[in-house]
Amino acid sequence: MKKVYAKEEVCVGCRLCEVHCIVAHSEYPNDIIKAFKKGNRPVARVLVEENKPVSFALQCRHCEDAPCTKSCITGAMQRNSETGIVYNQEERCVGCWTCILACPFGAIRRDESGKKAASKCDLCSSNDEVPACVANCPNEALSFEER
Amino acid sequence: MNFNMAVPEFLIERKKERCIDCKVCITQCANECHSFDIDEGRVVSDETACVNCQRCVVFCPTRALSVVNNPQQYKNNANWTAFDINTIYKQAATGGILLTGMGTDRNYPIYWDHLLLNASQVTNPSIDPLREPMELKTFLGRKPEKLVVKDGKLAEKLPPQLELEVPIMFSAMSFGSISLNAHKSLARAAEEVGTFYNTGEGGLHRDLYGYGNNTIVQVASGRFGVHQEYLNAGKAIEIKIGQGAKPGIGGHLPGEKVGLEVSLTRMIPQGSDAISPAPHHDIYSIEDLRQLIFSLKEATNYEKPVSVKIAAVHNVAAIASGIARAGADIIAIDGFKGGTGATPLRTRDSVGIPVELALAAVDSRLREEGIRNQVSLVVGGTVRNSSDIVKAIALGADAVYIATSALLALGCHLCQKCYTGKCNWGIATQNPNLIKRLNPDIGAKRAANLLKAWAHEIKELLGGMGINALESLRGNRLMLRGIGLSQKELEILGVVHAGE
Amino acid sequence: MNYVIIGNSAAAIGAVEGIRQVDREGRITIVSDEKYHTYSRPLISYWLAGKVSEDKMVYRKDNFYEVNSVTPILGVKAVKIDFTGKKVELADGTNLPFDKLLVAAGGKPIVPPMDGLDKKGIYSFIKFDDVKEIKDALSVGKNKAVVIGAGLIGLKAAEALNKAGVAVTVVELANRILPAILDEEAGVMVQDYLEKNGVKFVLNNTVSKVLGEAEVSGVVLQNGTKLDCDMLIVAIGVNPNIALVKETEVQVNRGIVVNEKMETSVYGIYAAGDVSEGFDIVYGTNRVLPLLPNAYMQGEIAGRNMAGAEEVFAGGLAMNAIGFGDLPMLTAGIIKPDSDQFEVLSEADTANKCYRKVILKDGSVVGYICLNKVDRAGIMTGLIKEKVDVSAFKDKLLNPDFGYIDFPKEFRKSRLSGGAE
Amino acid sequence: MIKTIDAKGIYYKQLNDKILQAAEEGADKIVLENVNGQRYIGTRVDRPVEIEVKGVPGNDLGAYMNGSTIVVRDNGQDAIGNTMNAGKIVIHGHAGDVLGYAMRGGKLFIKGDVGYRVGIHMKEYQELIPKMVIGGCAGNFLGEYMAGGILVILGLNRKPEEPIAGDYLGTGMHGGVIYVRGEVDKTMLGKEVSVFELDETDNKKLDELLHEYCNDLGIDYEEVRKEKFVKLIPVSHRPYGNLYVNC
Amino acid sequence: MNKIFPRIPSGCAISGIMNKKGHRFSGNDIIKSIALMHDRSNGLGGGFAAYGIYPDYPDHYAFHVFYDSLANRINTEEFINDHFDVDMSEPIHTRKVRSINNPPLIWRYFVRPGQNKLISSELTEEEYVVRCVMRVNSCFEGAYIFSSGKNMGAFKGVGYPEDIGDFYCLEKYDGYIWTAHGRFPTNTPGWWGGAHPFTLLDWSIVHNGEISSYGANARFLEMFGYKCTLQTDTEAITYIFDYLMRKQGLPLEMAVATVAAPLWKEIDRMDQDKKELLKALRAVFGNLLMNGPFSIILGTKNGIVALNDRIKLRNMVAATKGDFLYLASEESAIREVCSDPEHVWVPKGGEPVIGLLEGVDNI
Repeated sequence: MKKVYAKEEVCVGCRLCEVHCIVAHSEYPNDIIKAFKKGNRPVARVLVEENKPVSFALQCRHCEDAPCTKSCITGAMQRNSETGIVYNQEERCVGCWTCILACPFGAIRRDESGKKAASKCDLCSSNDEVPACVANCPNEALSFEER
Repeated sequence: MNFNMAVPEFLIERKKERCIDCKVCITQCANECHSFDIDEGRVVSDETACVNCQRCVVFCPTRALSVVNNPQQYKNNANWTAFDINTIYKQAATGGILLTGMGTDRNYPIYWDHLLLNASQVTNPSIDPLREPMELKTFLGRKPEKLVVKDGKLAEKLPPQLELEVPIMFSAMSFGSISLNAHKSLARAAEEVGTFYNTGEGGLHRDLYGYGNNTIVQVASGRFGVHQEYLNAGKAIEIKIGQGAKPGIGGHLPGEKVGLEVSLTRMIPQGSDAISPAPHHDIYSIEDLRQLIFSLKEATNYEKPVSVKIAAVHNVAAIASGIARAGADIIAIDGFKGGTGATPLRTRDSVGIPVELALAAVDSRLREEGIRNQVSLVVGGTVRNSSDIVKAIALGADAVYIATSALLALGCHLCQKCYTGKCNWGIATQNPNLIKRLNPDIGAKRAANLLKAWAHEIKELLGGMGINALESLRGNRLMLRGIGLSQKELEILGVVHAGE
Repeated sequence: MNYVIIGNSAAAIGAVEGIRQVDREGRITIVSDEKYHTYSRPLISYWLAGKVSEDKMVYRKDNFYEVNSVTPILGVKAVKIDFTGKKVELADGTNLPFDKLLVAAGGKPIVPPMDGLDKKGIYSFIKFDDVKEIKDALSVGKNKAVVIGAGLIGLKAAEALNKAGVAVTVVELANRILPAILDEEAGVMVQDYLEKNGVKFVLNNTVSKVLGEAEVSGVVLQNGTKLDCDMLIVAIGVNPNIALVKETEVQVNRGIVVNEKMETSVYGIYAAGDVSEGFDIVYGTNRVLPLLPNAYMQGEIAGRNMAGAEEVFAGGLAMNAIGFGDLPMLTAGIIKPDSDQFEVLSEADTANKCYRKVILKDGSVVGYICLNKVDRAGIMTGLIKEKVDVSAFKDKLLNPDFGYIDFPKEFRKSRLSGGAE
Repeated sequence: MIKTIDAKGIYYKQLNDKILQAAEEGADKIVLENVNGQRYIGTRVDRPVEIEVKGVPGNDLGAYMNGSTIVVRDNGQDAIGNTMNAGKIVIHGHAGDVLGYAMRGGKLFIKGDVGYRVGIHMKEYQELIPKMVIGGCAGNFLGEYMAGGILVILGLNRKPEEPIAGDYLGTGMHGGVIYVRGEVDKTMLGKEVSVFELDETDNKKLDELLHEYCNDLGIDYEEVRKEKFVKLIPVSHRPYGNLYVNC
Repeated sequence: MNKIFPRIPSGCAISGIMNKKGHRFSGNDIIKSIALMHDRSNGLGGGFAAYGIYPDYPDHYAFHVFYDSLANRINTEEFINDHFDVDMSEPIHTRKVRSINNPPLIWRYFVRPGQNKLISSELTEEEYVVRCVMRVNSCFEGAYIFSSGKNMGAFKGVGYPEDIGDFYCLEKYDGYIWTAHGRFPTNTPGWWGGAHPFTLLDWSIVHNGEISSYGANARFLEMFGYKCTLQTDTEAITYIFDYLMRKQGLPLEMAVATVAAPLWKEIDRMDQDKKELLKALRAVFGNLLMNGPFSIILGTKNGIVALNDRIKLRNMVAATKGDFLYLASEESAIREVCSDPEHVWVPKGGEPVIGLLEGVDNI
């Protein structure tokens, strides 16, 4: 499946991926300013790790054998067997954080902006369109591809 | 003393209603103009160190930022501009020579813009370059006086030639002055498009030996990184005598820019200054140049054309004639508006002549002497677009060198602070935090795009003139008309005025 | 192919999904003595606290059995396995023939011997029916509870009851709360937090006698202290529910003994989840690990093997995510080393209830505790599971933003270029 | 009614006056004897007459023609059927460059070889579909900029090794179809076209057209059909859509 | 006579007839042939070149000269006499034709280089003649040598070609090669020297089209002593052939491959030797590539070469019958004088049609 991959050699640490991830998952996916200034601002589902000069963005790897889905106590965390996308049905999530305990990439975050729920990359919901983080990376340090 | 008499050159304007405090600007400014004020809970800016590189402006996702010229730096004075005043404050405070980067920004005439091109109407057809063949292939190198053909075969091989698919090459910029990623970008673009990039005087990084078929290696007075393998690594060798941005003076790469990779490539100790002397100390006269040219040919088994690059100066035509006769295969002429990583301001702004006039004079002179075919002419120094190139070719150039245009393609915003090593666009820097800002994949694509776009445009212009091979434009000054030029200028350019 | 699964919780569901990854055709029958569509056991405390509604209790969606072509037989207990006849006998007298059988019968609450266990008002805290009963009790005005056991179940029960307005006292035999997953230092922090929220604790003690007539009215502790209460929750833990295989040819230890394919000593009979003794990577031996993630993974492997795949259970480890109010904690592996072969790194910020502790052995992480600051703890779980030699970046393990940035470049790149397989 | 005109030594203007006059007088067939080099034959006759040409007509034969039929018994010159709208031109010999330029409808049949830039910018418009069949071989730029219509090239009687069409075949093509009898050297193709097998609809169209062509020119249809055809169609209708960027 | 004026773009008609056995025939046919293409000219230029017309002076250079005035003639003749032995001089016979106005003085000289001057010049005889012709044409006010070959001559002027033929009484001349040109300049000072054909020594060129590469061609040629005083394409083409074939000694096909070079795409398909050769030709003589639309007929004493530009932007038809080779812009111009040719074909772009006299192996 197509996944997001980071090229740390060219990540400039600007964190625009985080900004655009927040926007894409906010109540105002087409308006950055409103996304940040109105309503609940969700957490970014991608996070930039940085220790200059090294930096890179990291998000869910959508593992085939995703430990988060197996650990999930409610069944909210699932992997779509057709698209391969691991996604969290937030309305079923109770915020127990077992998935955080299980994810070897540390790619799941606690979102307590609204209801307590695990928040993670959903590849912007499809495996066709380029996710917001990739589309908005100014230096092509993120790619969305099949490997 | 931190006190500074000069007022800031620029203002950073932050629209509060648009700023989302995402801190992207903070991450991107190597001059640390932006910071997060914890007490206020918002991002703030201080323009003192701002160089107007526009990095933060371009990166701001909400377009909340703008950097503008400070509108009222000093009391208006037609004679004393803010620029004049600031330079005096700086020199009074430090006692130093004013250093700057890139080409001159002063308002000198641009002859390209005073030349207009011809097009076909009725009496011959313009050619549609999208569908019909349109050939830009160009050979650089000495052409023999005679071609001997025996039994339908070439009896004597041609002297070595550089074969270009487009008449545009990337001009010399050294590794050191620009980053390895910048070099990689240009090398890959040259390979993709079928042309050449020039190593500049800083040697050739190991990673780039693979692009040898598209490389011109340069030998300058500092002879950095020059060795047998290096000389043989490219397709041609260029002796750099001078550079348009700083004719008559040498170069200086400060020790801070000489990190591990630069030191390995230049073959000098890490952290030491890399100084290129003003002259080659083995060339004090034209016959010495001949000696150097032939030593390089000898070292490379006479398999590579040797180019000699000079700055466009007053007697450039006579010098070029001498260089041709000294055995150079290519002469590169760098106009006085050419760029650089670092140059004394006063030299940059007041030494040399425009490349358009130099080119016309050199081409005419070589033709008068009947030796134009012995040498190829490459010109650079403010070649800004494809029509400049077409005009250069019509004036007599075989090909052009571009550098500033190439750097702009890579993201340069012409802030002219290359010499600080803090290039926010990751081009003119060796700082590991900054060099990764230029992604060579993107850089190569953009540089290649530029060449491809220009090649398309050149074809359009050629097609309009009813020409389908670039060699039919070369030196074809009938395709040019002058506008707004004096009789003397027209005479030097060898073109008639528009309307004639 | 006829698959029969005894049980309807995580291991059973894992098995169904495992079978269906390999075999889309075979018949699957699930037998459970509980009448509910598969639900999440850990959610019972959430339900009791009113945090989730009954419809959100489901572990898989309503159409799960249909989508996976499973015949559920719910509310009927499996009473016997006929190994030679290859069938399961149900309480209602019917027989279920099988080709492959999975025993995923789960655990049975441990109830220590004490006087007065015959009284009404004594509850376990394992099944949905348990909390339904408790809720009924609350609805008739009961408001004073004693919880025996300060483990995960006991504290979740205490928290839920506390939230429901019940005065709760937790009695724990050990010297600290959550003794299985926290050390003393962390235990104190959590205890302090819960006490501030109104839960009372009695440590180093246990109930010796239940008081009351027909209904519970109080308890007497080992040390003689008497506590008033109208409810007694027994939450000491569970034992494997091995009734069906006891004294059969299936080899049983504490739990059912399985091989690395989750197959019991009898061909075609598999076991998974709280009932079995699967492999523990940290301890390097088979043991009972009554945890939901573990149950699911064992079930899935068992299911795949039942359907003909050749899969090995890589092993589980103790790992727990638990939180009270806004105090989350994550722990995994060995958290309280018992010898000097272990190296312990720790950092505590008592004021903010932040505590991090990493236990290393032979250069690898074998356990950790993260209190409050829990983000990205899974990276550490991954290091434990894969036995990564962390010597090169050991000093970074406690960094507040410890992450892949701290890994050596090549290791990082190889990890990030794929997903965990 | 058949009318014969001797064109010997007559300037084209006068010749075309006579043709128009004959048509107006009701001739449905006009035979031109001794034609040599007179231009624009058939251009002015805006009605369905048949003009038979004996001799070599001049350039722009049938330019803008709108429904007449011209049969040339000899060779043709350049720019035949220029911007033709309807009608039919049959050339029994070879013909020159730029045939059927911007032809919008009608038919142009040539028995022999043709020169450069033939079928350039042929285009369809509503129900009008221009059709051209070339019996011999063609020079470079066949079907250049072609925007519609059907162009058939047969390469009959070609010498061994002689390419059926010159370089840049179909260059800039963005509509219509070219049927080529035999194989196509892909290095000679314009970059905007690709080679495909014929489908049923293609074969039907081709059959109909070739029957008429063979019938008009006395060619053995079966012989023509013996060899396999391929078709060239454009890859994109906007081949240069991405070439420009807004300034 | 003003010889320095801006270049005039023009379109045209051309025609050529040769007898391969060298049998001579009168100028009637060529006039008829070019006359048929009347509409391709506009009356501002026409001309002819004929080979084999001076059998009485086969080894003399036949100079055809235009003069503005008697004074200019005397002045120029002084130079000619000084550098050549003149064995015969006369005004060229013309007849009055209504449409031909204000002709210049037109003279003819049969000359041989003065031996002393030739020897002291250290030039070859041909180079000596060329230098002298260039000298007159560039330095002598009001004089222009428009034909300078042996046993051949150019006849040209301002008018339709058929009128020019009539004016020069060409029906009275017999030659084995005739070429003709009808000119359609878009703007002209009506200068006689500017008409085609253009000749130098034995070379003659008639040309249809416009060379977009003129500036590049001319500036290259100027490096080798050619003076492109006429600012016409035809002049430059003549010099290009002279340079490539006489000075460089390249065979005809190489000269053709230079002026109508194959496209790189085609060169890439060639075998290694040929590729290398053609690459060298383009690399070295790229400035001599003739760009833009053209069809030309090059005449020499040995035969004729017809050539189109490499992407064939101008038309050209060739035909043969018996010993005759016909070339013309339009097929009808051939049919006019040869109604039933044996073979008629349309040459491809850049593919020369070469007609050589029997027994001759190179132009």
